[in-house]
Amino acid sequence: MDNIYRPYLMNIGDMTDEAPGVRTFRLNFSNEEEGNKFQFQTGQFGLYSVFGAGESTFCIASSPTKKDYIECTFRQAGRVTNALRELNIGDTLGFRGPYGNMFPIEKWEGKNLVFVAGGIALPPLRSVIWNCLDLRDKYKNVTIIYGAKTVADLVYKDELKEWNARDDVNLVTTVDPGGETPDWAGKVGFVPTVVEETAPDSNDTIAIVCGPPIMIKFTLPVLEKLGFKQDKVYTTLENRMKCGLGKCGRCNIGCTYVCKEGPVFTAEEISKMPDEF
Amino acid sequence: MIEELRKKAEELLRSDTVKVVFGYGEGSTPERTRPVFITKPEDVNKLTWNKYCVYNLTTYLKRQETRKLGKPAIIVKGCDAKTIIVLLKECQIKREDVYVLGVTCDGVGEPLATKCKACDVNTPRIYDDLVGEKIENKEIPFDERYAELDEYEKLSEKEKWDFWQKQFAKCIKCYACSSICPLCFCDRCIVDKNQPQWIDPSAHPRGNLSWNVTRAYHLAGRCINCEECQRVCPVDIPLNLLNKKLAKETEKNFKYRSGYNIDDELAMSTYKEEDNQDFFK
Amino acid sequence: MQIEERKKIGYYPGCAITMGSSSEEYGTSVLRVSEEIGPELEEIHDWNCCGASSAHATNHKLSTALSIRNISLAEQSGYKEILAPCPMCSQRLIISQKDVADDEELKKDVEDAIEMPCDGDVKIINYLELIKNYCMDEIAEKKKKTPKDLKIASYYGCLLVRPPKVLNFDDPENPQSMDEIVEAIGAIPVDWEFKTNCCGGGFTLSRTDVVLKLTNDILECAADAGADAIAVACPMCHANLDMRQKKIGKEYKRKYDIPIVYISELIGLALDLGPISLGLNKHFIDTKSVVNAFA
Amino acid sequence: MEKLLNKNSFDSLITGLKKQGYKTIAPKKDNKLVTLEEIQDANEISLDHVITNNSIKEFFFPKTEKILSYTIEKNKVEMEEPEGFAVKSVIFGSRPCDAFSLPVMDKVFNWDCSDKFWVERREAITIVTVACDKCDSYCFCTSVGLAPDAKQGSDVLLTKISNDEYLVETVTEKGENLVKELESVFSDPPSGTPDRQVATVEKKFEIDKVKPWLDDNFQHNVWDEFSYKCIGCGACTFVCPTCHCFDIVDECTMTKGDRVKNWDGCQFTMFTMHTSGHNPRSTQGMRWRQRIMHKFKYYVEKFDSTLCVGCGRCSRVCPADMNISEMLEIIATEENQPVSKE
Amino acid sequence: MSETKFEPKIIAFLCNWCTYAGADLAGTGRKEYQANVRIIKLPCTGGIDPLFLIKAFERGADGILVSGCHPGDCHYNSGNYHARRRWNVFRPLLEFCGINPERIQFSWISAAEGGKWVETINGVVDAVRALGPFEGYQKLNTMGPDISGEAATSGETG
Amino acid sequence: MGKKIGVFVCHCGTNISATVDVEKVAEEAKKNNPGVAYTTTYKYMCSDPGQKLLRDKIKEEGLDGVVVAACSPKMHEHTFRNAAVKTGLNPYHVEISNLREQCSWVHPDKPTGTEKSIDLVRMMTEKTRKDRSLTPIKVPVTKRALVIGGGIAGIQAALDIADGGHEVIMVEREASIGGHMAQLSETFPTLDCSQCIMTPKMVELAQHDNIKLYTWSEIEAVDGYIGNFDVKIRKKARSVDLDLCTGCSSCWQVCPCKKIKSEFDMGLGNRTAIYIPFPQAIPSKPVIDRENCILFKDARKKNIPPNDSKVCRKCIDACPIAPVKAIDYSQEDEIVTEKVGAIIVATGFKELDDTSMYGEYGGGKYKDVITGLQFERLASASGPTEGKIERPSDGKEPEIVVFIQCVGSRDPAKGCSYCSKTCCMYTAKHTMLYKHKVHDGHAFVFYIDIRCAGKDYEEFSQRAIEEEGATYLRGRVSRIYKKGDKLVVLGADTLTGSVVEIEADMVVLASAMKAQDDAEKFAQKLSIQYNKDKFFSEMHPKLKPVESSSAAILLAGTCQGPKDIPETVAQAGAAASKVLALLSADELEREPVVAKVDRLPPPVFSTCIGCFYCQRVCPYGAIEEEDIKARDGSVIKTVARVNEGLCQGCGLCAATCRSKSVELAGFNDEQVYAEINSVEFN
Repeated sequence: MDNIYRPYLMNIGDMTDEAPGVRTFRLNFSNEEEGNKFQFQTGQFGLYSVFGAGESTFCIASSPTKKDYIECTFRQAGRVTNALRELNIGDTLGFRGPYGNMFPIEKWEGKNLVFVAGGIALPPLRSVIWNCLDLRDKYKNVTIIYGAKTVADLVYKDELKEWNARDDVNLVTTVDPGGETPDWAGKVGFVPTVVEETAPDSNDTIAIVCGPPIMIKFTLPVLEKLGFKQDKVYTTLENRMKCGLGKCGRCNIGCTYVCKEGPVFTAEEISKMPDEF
Repeated sequence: MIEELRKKAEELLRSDTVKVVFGYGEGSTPERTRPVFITKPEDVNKLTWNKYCVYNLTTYLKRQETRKLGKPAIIVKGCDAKTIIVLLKECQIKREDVYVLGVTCDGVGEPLATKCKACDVNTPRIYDDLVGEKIENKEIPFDERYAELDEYEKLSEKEKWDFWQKQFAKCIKCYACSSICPLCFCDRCIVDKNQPQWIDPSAHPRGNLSWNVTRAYHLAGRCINCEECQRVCPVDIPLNLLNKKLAKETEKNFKYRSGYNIDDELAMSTYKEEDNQDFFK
Repeated sequence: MQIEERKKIGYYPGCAITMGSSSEEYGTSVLRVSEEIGPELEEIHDWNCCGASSAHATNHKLSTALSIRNISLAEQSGYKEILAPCPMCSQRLIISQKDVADDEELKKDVEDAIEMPCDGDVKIINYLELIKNYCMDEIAEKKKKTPKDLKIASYYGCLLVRPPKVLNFDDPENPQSMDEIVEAIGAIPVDWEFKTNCCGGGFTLSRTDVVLKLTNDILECAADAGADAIAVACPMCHANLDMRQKKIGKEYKRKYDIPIVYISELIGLALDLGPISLGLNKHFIDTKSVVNAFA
Repeated sequence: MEKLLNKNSFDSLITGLKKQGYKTIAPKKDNKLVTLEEIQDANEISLDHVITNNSIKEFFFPKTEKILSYTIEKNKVEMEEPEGFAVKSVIFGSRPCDAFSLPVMDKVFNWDCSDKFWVERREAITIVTVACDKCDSYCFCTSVGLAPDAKQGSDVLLTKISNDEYLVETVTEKGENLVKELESVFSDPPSGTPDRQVATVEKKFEIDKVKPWLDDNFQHNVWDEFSYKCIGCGACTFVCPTCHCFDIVDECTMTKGDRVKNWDGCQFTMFTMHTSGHNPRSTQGMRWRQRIMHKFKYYVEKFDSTLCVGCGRCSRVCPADMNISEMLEIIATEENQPVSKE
Repeated sequence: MSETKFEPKIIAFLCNWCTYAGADLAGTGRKEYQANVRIIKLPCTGGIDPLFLIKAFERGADGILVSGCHPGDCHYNSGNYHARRRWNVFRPLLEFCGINPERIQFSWISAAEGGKWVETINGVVDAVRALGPFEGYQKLNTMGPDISGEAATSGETG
Repeated sequence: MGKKIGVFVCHCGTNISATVDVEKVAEEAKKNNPGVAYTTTYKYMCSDPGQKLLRDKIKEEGLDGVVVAACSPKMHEHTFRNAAVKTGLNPYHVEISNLREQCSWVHPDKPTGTEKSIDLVRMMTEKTRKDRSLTPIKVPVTKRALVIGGGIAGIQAALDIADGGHEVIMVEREASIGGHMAQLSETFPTLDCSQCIMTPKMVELAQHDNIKLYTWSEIEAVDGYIGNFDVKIRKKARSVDLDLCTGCSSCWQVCPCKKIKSEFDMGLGNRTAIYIPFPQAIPSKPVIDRENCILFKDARKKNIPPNDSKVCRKCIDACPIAPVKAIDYSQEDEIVTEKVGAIIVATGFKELDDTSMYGEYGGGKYKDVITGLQFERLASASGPTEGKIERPSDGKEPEIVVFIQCVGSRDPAKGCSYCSKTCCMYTAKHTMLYKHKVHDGHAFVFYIDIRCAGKDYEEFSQRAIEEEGATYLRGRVSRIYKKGDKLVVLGADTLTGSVVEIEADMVVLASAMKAQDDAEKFAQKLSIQYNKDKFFSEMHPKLKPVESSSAAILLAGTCQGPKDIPETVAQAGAAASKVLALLSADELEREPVVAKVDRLPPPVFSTCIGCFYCQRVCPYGAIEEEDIKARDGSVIKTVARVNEGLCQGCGLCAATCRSKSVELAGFNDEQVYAEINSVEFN
């Protein structure tokens, strides 16, 4: 009987610093066939562990379409993320997953997509954005609205440039008032207000929203005002999870186990949950 | 006694000097009482007083939920009143924020709790109002107060180690001992600090030893020997022996008894030139 | 004032000053004076030689055992203090006590040898200490005769004050205790330089020339300082200064006629005790001048 | 099949088990408390208690357990699976409520993927339950659909029929094999229907009234009022046979370490504390609500079985006398106050 | 740990101003002493927390030395006084739990006492060697977290 | 990127590599220690090329953590940290493993030494991984210096600092500055008169407008830290108003009591109750000796205020100053507080005058047995005998004078084992002065060894023997006793193996140079270290001779140990230059090793629970209370906050805090835990 808590051994292929305290790892499987056998869906998450420090939960930031590696982005905060910060290229860390459900991208085929992300919450959306862009023709027009506190806090700066350059993607980036630098070309304002201005027409459009709780709290009503029905709005919850397998009883909001039935939920499902997150 | 308590509680609530009364109510069995929080004058008859009121109610001064209920009147026995003195000295409460309703007591617990066998605080040493007639506090000599330790101190080193290892092995790290203790009021306890993790959270012998030793040490010169930690331990570890040993050493070396005198300095926060140093080479 | 029963302390005469010995006059004067003032002296029963002679030069353990035996005897008969007027004895007893206290092994050997325990918390005192500690007021009180301008040079010799760290009695360079006693009995203590110079001690027979030189220096210095007599508290000093004074005078062409008296004899005279009972007739240099001064 | 077991043949039972390579765990008196411990010989067994202080959960889901060990070389890591944790043993003298907790917990430990540490131990350990012949005011197994002589979860059920004879009923095939293995110890079943001395546990509340109230009373001031006296320790969750929450931490020196699964409890403040300091369940009332909801609503919705076997341990051990059956009585009886939003 | 001859492992928590300088002085004086000690430098004995000692024992130390300035000489005036008060209470607690107090030694060594440092550290090493390895604590490590189900509550003796 | 650590193992010539296999240590570090990216060994890491290697490798390898395994951090921690700063690396990522003093020098067996070194290096690499960048704390500097002691050391230091453009406050205990040097007649080796070379400096000091002089004053208390000392000075009551008095000397001429022993003349001469110590005194204004003045004694006896006693008012009457008299009996002690940035301790020495210790030399009984300084007073023109050598007993000119060396020095039996360094020279000088003044007199000197090691010193002492004809006898004097009006000196001459007996007229003892009586209490007041002879200890015998163990407190002159005037002046100059360096910066950089109470985002704000144990144990009162307020102004919780300026980094609060909410930078929890964790025992 195999041990469900046993992580894959990964080593760090590459790392890039996205913003102060935020870093992205590109992980390759130490063991080849494990790597080849490994599959995951966009929107799923995993538990990354530093041996000696512990495990921590964040999403798989790369798209399933990219085969031989997975990426993850984390901000230096607690014990495990500090330990991750101390790792160098070539070091070994553990990864358990993939867990949780996925963004139902098949259901969105033929529809417009609008991605709304705030601050450090772009990584979960990045996975699904790249997934959709790799199957670009399946979707009508794609809008990305991404805001952060300051210009320096914007993550995946080079990919933002790439998306901006593409003509089949409409990228809107904004920074909170006061966070802009002299040569900042994007918008200035909080994400909810920018969404109100630049969001595409709501019919036949799927909205995918992800950000800190206060951003979610103000963005959902705006989308509703713009006509997005609750079942057309998807989000992913980064709740505190420990085992990722529904055993440790940590991640429940009401009777929903975020690690089993989430982390991707529709706004409708969220509204039914008790206010406990 | 009960009538007097209820009358006084009702007065306090009606005159709005306090918002809530922390008292003892019937428990789920006749031999048990539980803490009750009376906010409305008409509920005062829930209060009771008998020899099963072992609970140290001052522990609710540290919890945010019960603090939000407003200025409390706390029913305290002599031993519990000592906690008030320590909490005042450690800036956790202000004297005007607490109404101390003292009760004279000649022993609680069935069979009689060990702390009551050598009790010298039948009448609380600090109170705003007293229920029950004053009993003269006896002067109990040093050895009698710490008699309970003698049999353990006589053990050989190996016997001591084996005894405590057997006890600590039972520990399940439920932290009832530190949650019940009125003087364990750190929001984030040292056990919860994981950068670095000084004390292993796991309940194996190594983690249990470092937890129990550290918990006892952090109460050195502070613990007032209310024996709640020992009462609430689900696996029945004699925790108060550790605290009593530290209290004995503090009194022997620094002539300091915790919770007896409001103005002398806390034992572990000061020093004297002539402190004992015979074990220094 | 109710006279409380007089304090008893052990008396250890030692070979030099006991009855029938060469300097017995020191012993007799001490006993005679003690009948009048100060604590009662009780001779230690069955005392033996203190090991001061050649013993301590040849066999350290033997000399220590000899001394310790005396102390144990005194201890067993209940004395808290022992008077040893002769400085050679008091020094030996004190040093043995210290050696035994410092060396566990030696203690065991000595205890085996003398078959007696030696816890050794008995205090050994010399004659000057006895007078200083117990008799100063009594002298002032019972003094009958005061000498007329009798100038006395008090000579301590070596063993009373040296080695200072062990004996720690008075100031080893400039002792005053005998001078104070001399003053107490009304004589005039002379300030002179050779209070603690060595008188040649044991070389009196083997190197008489050296002894003559040293004793001459002492006598010369005392004479220059105008002393009428020299007070001593040690049989050896007395012998060297008293016995050879004529020979010294011949050798160094200077006529000395300085009587050498024991401090106990002086006290005796002050208490108006008979000179004969004090043994003043047993000196080489006639002590008449001193006796008359007290007339 | 049915058999008879005489008290004074416990010895041969234990030695028989030992011969068969079983490790025996039985209730043992340890000054004030009776705890389930490994025993060597029969006279250590004591059965005249109401319920053991610790539950049998400890032998399937221990308070601390190595789930992985590894050695670290500069930046290379080798992992190693722990073995030998599942030891063939027999738990003799567990209570029906404890035994029933196993099938209940099987559901969560096998939900979608199986926790090998739980499953392998379940296979290795055989449960011999002794029906309760006495109970106290804390027991409320009958209120959650159980009985003092319930069979679910046990492999063999012993019921006292006289003061030193027990009726043996095998429940599962595993139980039967065990009885067959130790044929000699048992004797033929008593003829006729023996009067089984079983305690009577009065019913305190209607279980099926609980869930409907919970469904629409997420916000209710009873949660806060009832839990003022709770001091937020983990005693109730750790002694509870059906609490299965755990935490995973790493403990290591420079060169080798272990990943360890420890008991954790929803009553601790730190249980849901985010690293940022945000805590979805910041007050004790919320945590107390989570405990009740998880046992009587969420688990029922997920696995349609109540995550509580009514053993009453949590009420016995609670320092503040938070009696869970009392809470459920309040919930299940009609005259609850109307919904009051805090 | 090869079982040839037991070599005690000592951790020393030294105050930077006095004992650490005293140890340096022993160095400049080329005064040899046994190499079993590993020195951890802290600004003052007042800054040494009993938690350090527990962690040191957990990591396999057989003996611990805590040493700093003589009372009155502390560079920070009262650091060593507070430390002394702390150890006056912590040491009997460990003794009460069955840890031999000889395994933790305390001393005052000034910056001028290189010789005393050598004496003290040799004394500690010899004393702990006589006591032998600290099995009690090291067994805790071996028993470690792998006491899974079977020994959970049986509490084998130490 | 994670931490990239460079390990530099130093051979230290052969000091380390002789008993530690440095190559193996470097190699093991690279192989086993996580985070180590680069290792090397070098012969002399502290040398210029060594430091260059360090700087280059930091740049080339992009290191952000450095472990130098070499000598004690007390020697070169600053050197290597400064080297790192030059490459832009924060200095607090550089740690030192002490392989020399605490390993190679004390463990001769190579395998053991190597194994221990590997452990020591691993401990430091683990600590370095947890190092955080710290920026030095900027602290304002009070641009003033305090000089304690007005001897030549203090004067020189004060002048140098004042000339450097900074204010100096000098505190002198006696009525005038000058110290012991003013008491000397001529000074070796040039025999120029001490008054001539010193008085100009004293006058320059008095007139220097950067120097504020407190005489007849003592240090009451010193608080604060580098750059910000608060010094309480007790101005003892002088009974003379310094501003009004012109020093016209009318008062001390009429003073009736003339028989008071003058301390300045070492008891040989007398002085009046209202007096100036010596003619060239600075300030040349008198002070009333309240112990011996009749008026004060009377006031004390009658227990009335001094002003009311009418017993003797000669001095006040004689005072010409009008309208207000310069003399004021009711003057009281006054405590003045001064803020200074640095302190120079120049409190000087005390000559051994406790002759009772030497009973064999008469124990103070013989007037003609005098000490070195007393002979200086005899020989000095401004002395009691205007330079004529006269015996104190009867004023006769001594024909034979015996000088005895090492009285109280090099004599462990009398509790003083060190050599006072200057006596050989000043005794040679004394013989010359004596021969110049008493041509047919004869000088004998009993000595153990002649230690004249300075420049022109050996020639000076040979001149005393060959030209001036002093007889040097190698041996100690066993006894001195009076014979008639002669002093018989019994000694030995070990070269000829004979006993020597000299009938001398006068004996001069070359007494030892001892620390001041109150040196120990004074050191504890400033919390600086001192040795067993109560001389103040320097930070490092070779490399930091003038710095004390406390930052910004410098030592100069004989308070740090026996030395002669040239060395004292050199040290004074060195101390002054260090102070000038310190005061040159507007802001002072202080070691950022200070404590910090953690701060977290809302809703927690801080794990500190506000029990304030830390505040009670902090010796510097560096911990304050801070109310954390909600937006509406209500106080959420009161927590502790460390005042970085006052915190000295002792770590007491961190060890006392039960929830470990306060940590000491540089020795925080993670670092200490890493060190303990790295000691790989099991």
